[in-house]
Amino acid sequence: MASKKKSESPQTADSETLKSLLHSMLLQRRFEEKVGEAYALGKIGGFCHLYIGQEAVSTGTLSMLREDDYVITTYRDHGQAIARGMTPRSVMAELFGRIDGCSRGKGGSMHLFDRNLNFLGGHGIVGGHVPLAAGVGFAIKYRGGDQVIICFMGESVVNTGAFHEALNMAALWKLPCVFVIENNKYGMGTAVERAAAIKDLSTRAASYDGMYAEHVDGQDVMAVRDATSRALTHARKGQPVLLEVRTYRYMGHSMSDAVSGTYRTKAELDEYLKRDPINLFRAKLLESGDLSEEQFAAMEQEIKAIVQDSWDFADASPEPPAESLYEDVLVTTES
Amino acid sequence: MASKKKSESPQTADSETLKSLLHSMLLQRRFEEKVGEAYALGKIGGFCHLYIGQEAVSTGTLSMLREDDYVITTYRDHGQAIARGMTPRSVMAELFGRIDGCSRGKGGSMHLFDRNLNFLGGHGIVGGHVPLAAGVGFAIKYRGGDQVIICFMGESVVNTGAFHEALNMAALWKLPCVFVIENNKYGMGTAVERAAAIKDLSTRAASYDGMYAEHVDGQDVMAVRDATSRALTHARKGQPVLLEVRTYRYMGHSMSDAVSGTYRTKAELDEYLKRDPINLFRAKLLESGDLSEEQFAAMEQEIKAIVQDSWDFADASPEPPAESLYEDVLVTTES
Amino acid sequence: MAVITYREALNQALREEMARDDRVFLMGEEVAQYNGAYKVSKGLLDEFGEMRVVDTPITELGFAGVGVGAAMVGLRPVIEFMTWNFAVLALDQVVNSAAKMLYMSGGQYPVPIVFRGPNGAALQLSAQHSQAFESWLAHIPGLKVVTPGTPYDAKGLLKAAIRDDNPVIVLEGEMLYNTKGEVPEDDYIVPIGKADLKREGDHCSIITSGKMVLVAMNAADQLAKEGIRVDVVDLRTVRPMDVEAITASVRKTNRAVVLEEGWEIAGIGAQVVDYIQRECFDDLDAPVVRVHQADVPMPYAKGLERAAKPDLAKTIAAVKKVMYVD
Amino acid sequence: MAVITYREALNQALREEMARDDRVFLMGEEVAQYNGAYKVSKGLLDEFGEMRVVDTPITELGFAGVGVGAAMVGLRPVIEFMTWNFAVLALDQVVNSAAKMLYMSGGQYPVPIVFRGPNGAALQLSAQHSQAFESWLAHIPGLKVVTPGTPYDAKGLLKAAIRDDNPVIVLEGEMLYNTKGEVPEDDYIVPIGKADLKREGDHCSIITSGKMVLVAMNAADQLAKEGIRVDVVDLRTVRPMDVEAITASVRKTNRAVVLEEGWEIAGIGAQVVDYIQRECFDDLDAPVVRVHQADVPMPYAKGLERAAKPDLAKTIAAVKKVMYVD
Ligand SMILES: Cc1ncc(C[n+]2csc(CCOP(=O)(O)OP(=O)(O)O)c2C)c(N)n1
Ligand SMILES: Cc1ncc(C[n+]2csc(CCOP(=O)(O)OP(=O)(O)O)c2C)c(N)n1
Ligand SMILES: [Mg+2]
Ligand SMILES: [Mg+2]
Repeated sequence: MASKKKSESPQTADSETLKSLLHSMLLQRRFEEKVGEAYALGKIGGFCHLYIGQEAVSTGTLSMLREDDYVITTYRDHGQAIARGMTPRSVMAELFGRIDGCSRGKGGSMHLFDRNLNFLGGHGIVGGHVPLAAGVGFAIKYRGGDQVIICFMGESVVNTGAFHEALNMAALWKLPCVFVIENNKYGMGTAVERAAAIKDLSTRAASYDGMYAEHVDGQDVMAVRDATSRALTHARKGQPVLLEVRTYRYMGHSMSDAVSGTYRTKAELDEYLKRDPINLFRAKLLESGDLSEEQFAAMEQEIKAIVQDSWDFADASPEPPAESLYEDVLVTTES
Repeated sequence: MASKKKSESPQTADSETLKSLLHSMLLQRRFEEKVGEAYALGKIGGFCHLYIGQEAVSTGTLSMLREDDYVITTYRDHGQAIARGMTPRSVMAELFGRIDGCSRGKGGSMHLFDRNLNFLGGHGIVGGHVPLAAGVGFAIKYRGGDQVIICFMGESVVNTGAFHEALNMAALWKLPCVFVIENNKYGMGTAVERAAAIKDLSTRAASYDGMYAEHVDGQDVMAVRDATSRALTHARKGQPVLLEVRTYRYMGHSMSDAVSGTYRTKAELDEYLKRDPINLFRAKLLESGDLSEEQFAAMEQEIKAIVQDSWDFADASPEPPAESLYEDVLVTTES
Repeated sequence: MAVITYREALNQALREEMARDDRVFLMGEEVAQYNGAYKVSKGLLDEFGEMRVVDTPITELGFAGVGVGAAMVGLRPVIEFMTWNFAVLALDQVVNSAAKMLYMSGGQYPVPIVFRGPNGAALQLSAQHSQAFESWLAHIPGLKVVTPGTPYDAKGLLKAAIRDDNPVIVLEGEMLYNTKGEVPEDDYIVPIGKADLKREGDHCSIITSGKMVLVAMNAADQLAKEGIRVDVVDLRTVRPMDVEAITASVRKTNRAVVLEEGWEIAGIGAQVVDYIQRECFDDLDAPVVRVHQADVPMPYAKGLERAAKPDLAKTIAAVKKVMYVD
Repeated sequence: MAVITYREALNQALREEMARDDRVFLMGEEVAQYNGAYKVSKGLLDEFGEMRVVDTPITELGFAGVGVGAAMVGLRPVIEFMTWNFAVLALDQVVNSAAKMLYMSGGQYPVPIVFRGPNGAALQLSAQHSQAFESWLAHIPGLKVVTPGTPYDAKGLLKAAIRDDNPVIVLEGEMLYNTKGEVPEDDYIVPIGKADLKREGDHCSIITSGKMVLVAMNAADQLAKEGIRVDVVDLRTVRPMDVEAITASVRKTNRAVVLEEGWEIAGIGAQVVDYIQRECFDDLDAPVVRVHQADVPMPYAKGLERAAKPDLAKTIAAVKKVMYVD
């Protein structure tokens, strides 16, 4: 998994690393294509938000993270879960609502969690997880650790009160938080400029003295790694970071939203498809010689098998037993 | 009342206007001194937040406002209520919890309202009234009017989510709102720099493209008028304004908070007392010849009588009748 | 009468009231360009323009407050929450501004506002997206709370809500939007505060509202086959509640089941029970039985979710329990 | 045993638990330098330093979330709300994060956090500052909710809350902080979920909790003079509720008054009534009577406020009503 390749300089990445980055992105892509199929078949229910098009963000950022760092994100969490190293099996089983899912079938698509990977969940209330991230940053500082937390959010989040309150505290208390805005241009059907009274989102950091801010091309995984590397340097020293990553989602907001037609044109989508992060990176690696066509074909094959396996695994996993309904409401506590 | 002197240029104020400004400030001061007495005697209950020291803000801003403009503020609302033209009688009676109070005895110190003056109330939840102000701005725009709303707030408010959400919408929709931060350096016992991760509060406007921002000396009533004049010009054109007015409160946070000792020193307080807005302005008018010592003495006498009258009035006003407990919960509506 | 969906009924109510009174406007996330997350506002932007059908940023607290402010100075906002789950963020404005303004101001500032949107669970949306808040909202003086269960009631209650000079909460249901029913073409309102006896029977009363009305009606059908005749009292408004309608039914049947979508503890159903025991103490032949969501956050897995929700089977079982049959 | 105030009892609980476990910290507005808006945290900053006693900006939603985040990764935050009125702004974090995290994560992320502060009315603070939210909080699965009425219970329940691995809500009372009572020097806890029979009698049960315990005890004293002996069941915890304690008392007395600070509709008292009618249907000699705040926002004027609040006279009248005397 990409997360093993932690903390290397983005510039000196070797062939192995480069291929693992491509692998990570491609795995997310193929996995989610499969998720789309499963949803259509009714194997997956509820809200399901695909990450397709944004894979360079998850992979670029999380490939720079240490194992003991933390990650928290929104309901659009499949990509980051996989980039962080969660198994396609445990994610797919969760989406199928089965007992072997990462959240035992209780969370579903929007609430992927993995304690072993410090993956603090997908969260469903827009903005709600940003204060949680500040809290994790607070805990890191409290203990005197040098970890960081990366908090992913859609660009709509920068308008919420929760965002403002959390960033103010993060700056005031110098918390090791990297707030990553995945600016995919739309919050559901609302274009960013119809919701945020600010053009350059990362300049909202100006409201919080001492915060470091950048924006970066989110279709270029190496650029994202680069920016993340700088962000981590700042954050590990206790300087919070606001990093705007400019990307695009290729699918509808969720499985029940059309891909284009209402709030964006087919032409616009096509334009952005030209900068597919996976195609771009594959082409780059082919050109640099870090990857051969055969290697890529093999990678596709391998990933195809992984994804099919995750489906088979999920399909075979039992539904949560009836008694689990009342489990996990409270911990049994000894005081 | 000062509110009659609306919309004049702050620079060309005539003697009459200048004296009325002094009158307005002095009336607030003496009124609140009397409120302090009444509180000590148990005539007033609950929370009671005095405005003493900040009178140049209320008078400076509200003297520039038109009658058809709107005002909304926090629980620290006596000063603005009087500067806007509410009678000391109706305010004192409200503080005494009597039927002739501006809110019929139901609101108390924190909730002064006067519909005839478009005085939309004192509000008790920190930050809660800022979205209301944006809503009034929205209504003005909806109707195509050229009024504005002035929204007063303590400096703590700039950290709240409500502030951020409201300012974003005000900027996005170009609402005629003037957001006035009364930066009196403390939110209860918390110094501004321990709560806001930003030195220059008005720079938070940078998060909202198109918002106009300024800061101004809040102990100088003419400077406040000046800044308000500019603010109104912008706001009437639909450009929201963030105006930081730097002031100081001379009393404790509320009647139950010591004046100094815990979170601020006596020395600091003394330093700020040297810039008492009333003393400064009186001296200025005496020097310019717009006011004579005799006139000032007469003004003091007149105000003393007004304030005593407000007490007598309040004291004589009946308690709200028992049946009013169940009134004003809902309007009887015909549909 | 035309048979239309609950969604269309709401849409008609909005359209008619906006045409009737130009102070009425609709504001919320995705209500304009996107025609509503659940398409309730379809076509309204085209018809009324962007000043009256307003897309907001994702700032529930903020735009709820914008609505209250606008209402204070004479507009009549309809604020759509994409769902009531997100409205938790806005409750300060609902509870501390909208519900208290008239009182705090000694009667000077009415707040004629509607807060509406889908409440409760849909399908497999898991814990954060499947909450029914009628009990919370009904707890608050200064609000009215309506919970239409049919297209007819949805249109009539939303129209009444918009014309009401007080803050009115309209709790709709994602699972209801596609349900159909007869709705008159003419202008009509359903009065706020009046229950509706949706089915007559003399063996047992089912007292319910909102999304659960359909469940109760199904239960009534099923039970009728076994010879059990139930009254279905659709409260329609949970604040103020039509206590007379409840007691009239229970005095007739002597038995009651209270069916609600939300959680048990301090649920609106508990209040119904209180009214019944208070007013019909001597009429009751058995303790009142409640049906409600299991006392857990909503799980995602299909089977667990089904087990968590109040449903037909649980309602039938409750009626039989209260009748001491089986 | 030492006689100390409720405020001191809470202070001791905080001090002892912070000394016992260095993962415990206190966060909120004015808790550190100012020693607490109501001085509950007096001296703690000096003793534990600014990393463990943390002043926050006025951002209830934000710092509640900070607490939940810190709890997810192993700290044990105690979040003070200056009052629960302001906590309405934070409810999204309480309800959607704290209460659901364990469930949504399939058991992986417990949230050992305490949210505490004064609840309900003090004196003449008017509508926005005088609200009792126990019913709202008790409605939510995933939370525990305690409402100590005495210094002994305050210390013991707060200590239990801090040691609990779940989110626990502690509802205190501004009007209680100065009340005094015996509190042991030794380490002890009061178990969450256990009611306390604070007074024994056989004529009627008064079931109550929190600030109303004192009212109930006074009522018991007064009624005793008239020969009426009441049980006072102090619930102490309103979620999970000690139903057995309620039913044991009502089975003995056959009559019950339910006394709560908050509003009537879907109040916690309605739930108590439901438990009673469900479990003690055949034991009841009269309908249960409830005493609660008038169904209005709290007015400022002294006389109106007094009329709005549940009090001694109303409680005594309720007991007499349920006993059919006078
Ligand atoms: C507080 C809140 N309001 C509304 C919603 C409904 N909702 C879910 S996602 C979404 C759009 C979010 O857009 P963005 O933050 O840009 O993230 P993206 O979906 O583009 O990844 C909305 C409105 C919600 N989940 N929470
Ligand atoms: C949401 C909320 N949190 C806490 C409080 C308690 N409180 C009342 S005033 C205040 C300080 C506000 O300071 P500031 O905004 O600077 O205004 P000032 O009192 O200085 O005028 C606090 C914490 C409140 N009323 N509302
Ligand atoms: Mg987006
Ligand atoms: Mg201040």
